[in-house]
Amino acid sequence: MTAIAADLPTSYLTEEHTIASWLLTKDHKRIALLFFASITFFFFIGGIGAMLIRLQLLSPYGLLLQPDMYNRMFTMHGIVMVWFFLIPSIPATLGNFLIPLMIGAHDLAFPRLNLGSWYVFNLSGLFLLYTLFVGGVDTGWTFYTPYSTLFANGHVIGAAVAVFVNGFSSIMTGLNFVVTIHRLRAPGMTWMRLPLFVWAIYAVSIVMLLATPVLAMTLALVALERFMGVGVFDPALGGDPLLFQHMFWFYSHPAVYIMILPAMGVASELIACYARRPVFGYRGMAYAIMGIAVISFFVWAHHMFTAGISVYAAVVFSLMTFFVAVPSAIKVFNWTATLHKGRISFDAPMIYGLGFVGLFTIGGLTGLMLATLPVDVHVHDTYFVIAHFHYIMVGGTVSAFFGGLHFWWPKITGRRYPEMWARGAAILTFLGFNLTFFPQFILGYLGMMRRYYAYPPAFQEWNVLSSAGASILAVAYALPLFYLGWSLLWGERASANPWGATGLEWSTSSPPPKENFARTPVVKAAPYQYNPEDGSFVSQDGVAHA
Amino acid sequence: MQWLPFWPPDASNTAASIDKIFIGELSLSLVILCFVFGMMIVFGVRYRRNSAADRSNLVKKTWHWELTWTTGSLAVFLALFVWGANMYLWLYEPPRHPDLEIYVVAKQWMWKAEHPGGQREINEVHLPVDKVVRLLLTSEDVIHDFFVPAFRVKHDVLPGQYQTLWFKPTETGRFRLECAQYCGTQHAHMIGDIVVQSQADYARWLSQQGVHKSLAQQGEQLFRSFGCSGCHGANSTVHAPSLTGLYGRVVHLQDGTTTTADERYLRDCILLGASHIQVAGYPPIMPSFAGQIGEDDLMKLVAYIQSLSRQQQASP
Amino acid sequence: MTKKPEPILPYVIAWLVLMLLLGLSVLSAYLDLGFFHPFVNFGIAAMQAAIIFLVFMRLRGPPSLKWVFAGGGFFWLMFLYGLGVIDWVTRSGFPSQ
Amino acid sequence: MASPMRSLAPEPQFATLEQQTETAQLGMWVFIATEVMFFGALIFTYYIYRLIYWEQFRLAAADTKILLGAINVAILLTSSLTMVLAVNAAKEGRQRALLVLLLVTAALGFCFLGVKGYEYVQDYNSSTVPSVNFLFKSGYHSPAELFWIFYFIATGFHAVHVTIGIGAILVMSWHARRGRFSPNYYSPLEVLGLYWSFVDTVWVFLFAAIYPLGRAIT
Repeated sequence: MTAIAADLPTSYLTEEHTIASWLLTKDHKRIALLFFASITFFFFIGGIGAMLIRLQLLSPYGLLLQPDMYNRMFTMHGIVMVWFFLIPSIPATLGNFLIPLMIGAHDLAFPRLNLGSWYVFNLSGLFLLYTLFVGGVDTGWTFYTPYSTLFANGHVIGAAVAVFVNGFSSIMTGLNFVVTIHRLRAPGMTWMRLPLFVWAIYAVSIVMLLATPVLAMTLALVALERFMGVGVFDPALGGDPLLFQHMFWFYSHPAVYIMILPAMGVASELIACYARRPVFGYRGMAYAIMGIAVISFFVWAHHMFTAGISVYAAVVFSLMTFFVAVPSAIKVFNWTATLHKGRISFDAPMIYGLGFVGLFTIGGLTGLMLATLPVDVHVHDTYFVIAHFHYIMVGGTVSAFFGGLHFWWPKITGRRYPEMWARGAAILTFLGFNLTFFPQFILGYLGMMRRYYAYPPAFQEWNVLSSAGASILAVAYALPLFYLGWSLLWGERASANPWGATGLEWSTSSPPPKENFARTPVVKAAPYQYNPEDGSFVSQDGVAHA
Repeated sequence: MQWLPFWPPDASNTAASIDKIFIGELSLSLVILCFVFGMMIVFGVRYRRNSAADRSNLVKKTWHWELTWTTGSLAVFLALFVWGANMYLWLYEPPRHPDLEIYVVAKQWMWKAEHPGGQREINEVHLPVDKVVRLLLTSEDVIHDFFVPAFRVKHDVLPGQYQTLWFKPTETGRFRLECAQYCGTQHAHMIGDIVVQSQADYARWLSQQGVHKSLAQQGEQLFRSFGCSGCHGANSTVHAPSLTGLYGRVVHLQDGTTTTADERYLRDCILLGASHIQVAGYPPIMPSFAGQIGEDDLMKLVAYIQSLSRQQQASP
Repeated sequence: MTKKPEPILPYVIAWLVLMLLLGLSVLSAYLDLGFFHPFVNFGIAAMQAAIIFLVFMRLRGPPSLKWVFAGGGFFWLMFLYGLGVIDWVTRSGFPSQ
Repeated sequence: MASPMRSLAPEPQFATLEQQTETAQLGMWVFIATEVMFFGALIFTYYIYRLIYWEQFRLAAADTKILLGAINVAILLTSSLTMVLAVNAAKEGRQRALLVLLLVTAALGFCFLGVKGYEYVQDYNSSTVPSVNFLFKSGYHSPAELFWIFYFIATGFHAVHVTIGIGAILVMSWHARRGRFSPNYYSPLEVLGLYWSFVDTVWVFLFAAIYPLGRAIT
């Protein structure tokens, strides 16, 4: 990257060229790129797992992988994708890069901690890779006891340690964001002037801080039980396996919102910018984000409706789940309303953004079905659930991640990407995704179970369709690697504000200088002051643009 | 819905109810989906960048719109919740007096079922049509899940605990039984068949199994061989509660609380003994049988104690 | 530059009160309080924690935002404890005590 | 937390040194909130099991060494006092008092670990260490072992926190000896003091959970 950027004006990329200047950097922008490299690596590791799963399921008889191997494969896919890609995806890369820029700060509050977070993340990654090398783990990413503690034949302790250490990285990043957003906002940047992306990252950080320690303790208990042979979840001692599930989901349900909330933030930025219109109901959107973050903690046992919990507890958690759907519904309707009387252009990030809204809506509506107790009794642990959460996490989060990456690409690298290729990839993503996962809803209702390496032959047509979609999706996800890589070398130089967006990050040069802003900006305007009538806008530092 | 190429068979009273609520939600989702996608397309075309559409008088006050769709979705969600919760309580609350009780023990990777008459089968459960069936489920090792897609019911099967599940098959035929909770290497092969037969066929099948002792009789044998009858028997001099009529009754415990003597209670009493469950008015001398009785035998003992109550009901 | 020394006395008093509460806690071990035992034990612990937070950790004073985080963890635990326990107290008999 | 060791100028992202100091403190408070959740999750397992195995937990807890536990509470409470006095000494520029108080705090921390170790030996001698030499005494049933598992995991995690704290205090003592701190700059000490007192608070709660569950007067 250093050679590429050599002829650019002085920026964070060209400030220093040594390897040490990258590996020991305290600059949040460089750390964001380091994180980006790490999670890209893990995205493709997890992606290989997904491809093997889909190849295996082409045939009902499980011809490709032995059952034990298949179990290790979906476990690896789950662990890698959840903890090593989705959770850090938007916060640690785009969030790291953009939060100080968006609030007009020179850096995060604790730059050393930020760098430490990256090292801890990689350390946990090494633990995970070690676990995979010595044979992997076959518990599923949920580590359910007593299977994981007493019966599994994989390397449960290695995987648990990897996820435990990974939690520290989450906590360090979250702590940094919370303190930064509280203490380092530029003069005039009141809470109600924060871009929605900042709101989303703030909410996510709070969730990370409050939920991750519970997971850390839960997995520590699992690892200790496996190591010692006795433990607090052991049914032989009167331990309750459901206690593990309660504690696990107390983290892992909010973790779903750790994955989706930043995506909502990104989508809000994209839609407002390309519709050239203020976000419909900014306040409502901000409150909805916080509302989702809070209520997400009260719904965890909806993963356990058939697990043997008390029916009354199940009813309470079902009610809570319907409550958390309300702010999500508000967001969908507000995004749609933002398009009304806009001045809409369909650049690649906008296609990703609208794709996000569409896929999130489908994911959300099927989420309502899962919140309905008797329907969940039927489709729980079937492909219906698989399809539902892939619509949220892959259709939602990954689409928004790619959208955000394209949107801020000129800011990050100082180069434009090839627009036509990007639009092609965005459309391909949407189509491939639906082809992959929509058949799985049908399979699920028919009764195809998750984590089966072989299945009744009657389900084969739908599975073949799904695998075909997965290959399209793989192409759509690999394409950006090439054309974005191309743009690094030959892409057109980007101006400071190529999209005409209002955020503070666009008021500094592309790519930004090391200290972000020549002088600390003063915020004079609310975000998203676009005027669709003539396409003019007022950026947050108060400058009017024609 | 059988005419649809992607609809599972529905073969129980529970299936029809769950299909109803699912179809309701499916239709609602379609309406919302058409609305959202429709709006996105209409706005996208009408307000594309180069169109000359009027963009003046932008909605400034948004709160009443937001209030509309907030209360709207809240009302719809609450209605769905009430509908669902109501059905769930019916679905997961087994009837007190089922027509038939089947005892199921799951282990890696098979289903073992025992009929009240003592008939045993593996990975197959024969049932009569149009009878209310109640299952008593437990596991010998990890968590499994008893799932019959055609009946739309599933329930996790936990080690060290009893779970119950009920349904009434309404169609004869063979239906898939699956393990729905990931349980290890051969999880995908922990499958079996539910064979629903006409009541005459079922009776014939039962009689062909060559079983001479019912489950309760086998339990009675164990009751003696484990020495339970020494204290709980009719002629015992030890002050231990009589078990006749115990099942289903309310029990008063030493600490002042009460509990219902269901299968779980019986199981805990046998396994944990008096140190854990102390019945009011009796000395704490019941020993613990933890680690001495397998899940199969426990089920037989439970079946025996249940039968003591049924005899009493039959001859009041 | 030396600031006016801060008096030691309030800290020592706080320490004495903490010790007194510790004594109470040990004493409570030998009483039969039945159902209220955990309430007494954790009540004393909560008082001790409050004193440590307020005096030794100077919860009063800037930045006032630290109140939110100091209490936030405990507040959030209530949701885990409160919602979590619903399951066990209403479950039909695990174990049937 | 990230705070400058040498210069008295704030780091570039802060406007003033005061803002930096307060931010560092806030960071520690946020971290404490996560620690509350960490130990809170562990105590959640205890809370549920105590609820359903009330009598077994009381029986098992009666075999813990309450005297040693109480001595340890007293040691940690005292160390909290010396720690806060050390911070005050730094604030007032009394370098020698600062060093002495820091070392006393570290010494008390070592005392705590010593007593804890002695208690572990006693527990071993009375055969209550799960998976090593656990014996079911009269009245004990399987849930009693759950109590002892909780006991060792909770005290173990706490001891790790104490050890980290002692290490940090020793590092700070070294800096104090070299005169790093002044009335203008003592933020790392203040942050460390928060951590140390919090570890102390954790022990107060663990004491309440483990020792005084009701025991007969012997």
